[in-house]
Amino acid sequence: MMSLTKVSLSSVVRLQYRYKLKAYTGVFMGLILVQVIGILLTLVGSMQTSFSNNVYTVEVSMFSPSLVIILTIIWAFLNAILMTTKAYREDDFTFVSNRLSYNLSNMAFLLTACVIGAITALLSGGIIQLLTYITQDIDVFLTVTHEVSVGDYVAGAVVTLLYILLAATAGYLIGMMTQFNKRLIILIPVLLIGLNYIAQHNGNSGFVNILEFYFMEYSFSLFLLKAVVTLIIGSGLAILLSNRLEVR
Amino acid sequence: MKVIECERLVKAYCSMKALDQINFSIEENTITGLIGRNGAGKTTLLKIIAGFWRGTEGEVKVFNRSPFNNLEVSMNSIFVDDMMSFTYTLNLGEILDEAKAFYPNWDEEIAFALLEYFNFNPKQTHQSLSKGKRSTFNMIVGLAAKCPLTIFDEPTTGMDAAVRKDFYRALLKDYLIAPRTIIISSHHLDELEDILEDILLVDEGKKVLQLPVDELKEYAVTLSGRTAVVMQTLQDKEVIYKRDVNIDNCSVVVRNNFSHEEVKRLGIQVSPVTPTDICVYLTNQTKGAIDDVFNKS
Amino acid sequence: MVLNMDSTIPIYVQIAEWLENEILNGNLKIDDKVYSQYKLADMFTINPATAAKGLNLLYEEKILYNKRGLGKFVSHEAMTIILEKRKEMKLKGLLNEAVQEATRLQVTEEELLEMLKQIMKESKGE
Amino acid sequence: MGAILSIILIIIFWFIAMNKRLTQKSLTTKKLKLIFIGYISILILGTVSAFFLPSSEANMMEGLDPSGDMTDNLFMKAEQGEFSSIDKQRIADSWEYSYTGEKLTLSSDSYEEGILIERTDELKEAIEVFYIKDWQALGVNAAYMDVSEYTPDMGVELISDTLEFVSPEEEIIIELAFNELGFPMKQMIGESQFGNGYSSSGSRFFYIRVPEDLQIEFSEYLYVDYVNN
Repeated sequence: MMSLTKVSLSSVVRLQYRYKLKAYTGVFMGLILVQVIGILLTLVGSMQTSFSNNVYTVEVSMFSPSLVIILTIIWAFLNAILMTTKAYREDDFTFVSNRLSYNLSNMAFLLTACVIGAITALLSGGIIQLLTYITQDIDVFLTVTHEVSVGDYVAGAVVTLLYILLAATAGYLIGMMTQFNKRLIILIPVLLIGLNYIAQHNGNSGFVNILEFYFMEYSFSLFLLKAVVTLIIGSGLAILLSNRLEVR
Repeated sequence: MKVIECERLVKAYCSMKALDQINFSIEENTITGLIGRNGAGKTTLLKIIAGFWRGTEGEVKVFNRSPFNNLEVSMNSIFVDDMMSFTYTLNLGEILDEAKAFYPNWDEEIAFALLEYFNFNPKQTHQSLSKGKRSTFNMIVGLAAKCPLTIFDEPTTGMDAAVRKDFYRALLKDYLIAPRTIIISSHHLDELEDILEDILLVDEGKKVLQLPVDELKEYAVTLSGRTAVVMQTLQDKEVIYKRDVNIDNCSVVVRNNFSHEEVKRLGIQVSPVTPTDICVYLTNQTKGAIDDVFNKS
Repeated sequence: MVLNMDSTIPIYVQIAEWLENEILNGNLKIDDKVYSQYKLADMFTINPATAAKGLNLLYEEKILYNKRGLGKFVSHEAMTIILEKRKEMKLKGLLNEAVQEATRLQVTEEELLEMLKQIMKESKGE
Repeated sequence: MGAILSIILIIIFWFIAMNKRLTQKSLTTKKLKLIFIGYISILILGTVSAFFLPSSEANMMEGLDPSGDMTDNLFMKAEQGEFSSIDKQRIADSWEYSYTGEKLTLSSDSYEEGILIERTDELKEAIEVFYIKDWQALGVNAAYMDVSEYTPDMGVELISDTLEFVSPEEEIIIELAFNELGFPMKQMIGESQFGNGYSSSGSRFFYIRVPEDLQIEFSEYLYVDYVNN
């Protein structure tokens, strides 16, 4: 008889990960689209402050990759949700897979996508500057360099990646929950809005608290700790949920 | 050695039971036809065996393991149906290359030879294929994977008669080269029966019978003749189905477990029943025929 | 030869008959190795288990004998057994029909035997 | 902005939701690879070329409290007679005219800011005019940037007995572009994410030194003050 093939989880995860890189090209197309939209929006609607007297007006337009980063975060969130949907799952289970390998390869893929998303989002600053220079009638370019050290740049890049990863994890978890029970699609937003309302009613600031938990954390190491713990809890929950999921 | 063992397997959706206490086992290196009407629970059963779905109650063992969420079962089995989903971004040739990476027994030579034989362009995408072509491609993947457990769920959907014939031939040839356990669910039992070893007939989530095809061919006979005479002989026989009963003549399908000589002597004609017909009769829910619907009015 | 798949005769019986014909034709001689179940399966596009059943049928009738690990071979008595069997089956079948027809036509046993003797005499006389 | 963003978001969501269907026809892995490599190289090219773009260091103002009162205002200082203590860098321009007339008329079409006149016995038959320009702060989120070096200077012309303050042109728009860091970077260097577009100005004025006995005339539109000696 044909002998049963022994199989290691890691090799299957590796295969699936490789397959996903080839298969989910739409994810990267979406990334490019989202970032191009972000870059164009930044050029059109950059934030301005101005000073004016009747002799002259000084206008300072601010260009930053922030909008691109925000859109990339949203992209990561939506893509993570999409990856949990039936259509993507069916693709995965065509070949060898179990729930754990499916999740691990998904996460490895999302991590890759997020790293690429973070790098491109950060790089978009340069192209924004260049396009501003070409398309807009700017007298002087101003930059700030001396205040930011290389270490700050690296920390900022890591934080950017962590924000994107947090969004992806949130999306993945929410997606898994809704796959598990369709009713959650309605239930989750209702619950969140309800909780927020109650929190605000009781004098708390509701969601702002959650946002402040991350966005107002100025210490890199503390932020890292908060983010990593959130990521582990989120992905662990997603794996636990999907382990009972029926596929195909 | 038994490759699949099911014991009192139940799959329930709310109050509906897709599988109801089904018991059976499938021997290694056999080709089994899973036969049943639409909605009999064939797909449910196969998906549980493949490890995609979990049973509600009872026990399934594939290669002595519980298949749900089992990587080893997944690696050693392949489930082919017309819903098989491949990525849009790879063409057929690239999909076969990917499959090669996943399945250790993958037969690249056969895969590409079949691809050529069935006039596929390796540069095509799976999505651009017609329904029949898609089924043919899925079949190629199923065959070339050479998994110890190969499951075909309605593999011939959309295929024309010539391709179906080629498929059965290819399946058998491949089975002879690399014997493995194959389960095929199909509506075309008559085309398929020769390459099958066993038949597993299910109805309403229950096993009706599991027999070698040859035995199924001799499972029942039709007795036809004058109604009064035939009715007389039915007393000690197991009636499966009554057909064309009118005042003068009738034909009745009965279990073939008696000597034909004595009924022949009464002038009753004894004729065999094809496995396809037996399956239809055994799973007839209304215990009547479609004619009855029209006869009433 | 192509098997008659729609026939009422089970496939494995048809396989056995085909092999018998091969022996009768002299295509398979005494002590020749007969086709394996896999070869037969390939030739007729049937399940090897069915083919094996056909071979077994012949083995049980001692038309074939087994050599351990080598397969099945045509036995010395194969020809005789096949001829005996065919005679038995064919003649008996024809006679059976004759008897049934006689009953239907209300021909008595004596009359029927008389007819048989007459026919045999005529055929010998020629 | 919020409305635009939400519309864009809907479009993005729609796209991503459809994108499995969109990509099924044309985009193979190979094509995508090319597109992606193209995109990344454009980004890298942009980043590299951005280094070579002419740019100036922004003059960030540390510790500026725009709401506080400006006691160290240069105008006030000068008004108190402490002109000599003013940083020479703050004097954007200066002119010297010899002048023998007894009466000087100040005039301007557009100048609306302060003019300080110091009568001094140090000067005989001469006038000194200084244009003093302090910082010009624009709020960039929570930080303040001094843009005074880009604002135009005023000019002065002496025609017979009239001192004319001239602005370069009627209305000048100075467009500055400020390259900011992405918000996660700023979070890590401890800057607040949420600022406003407050602008605040230091002082800008003409300081005119004239002989003690010179008679000065000016229209009521001009804001003229004398130094307290």
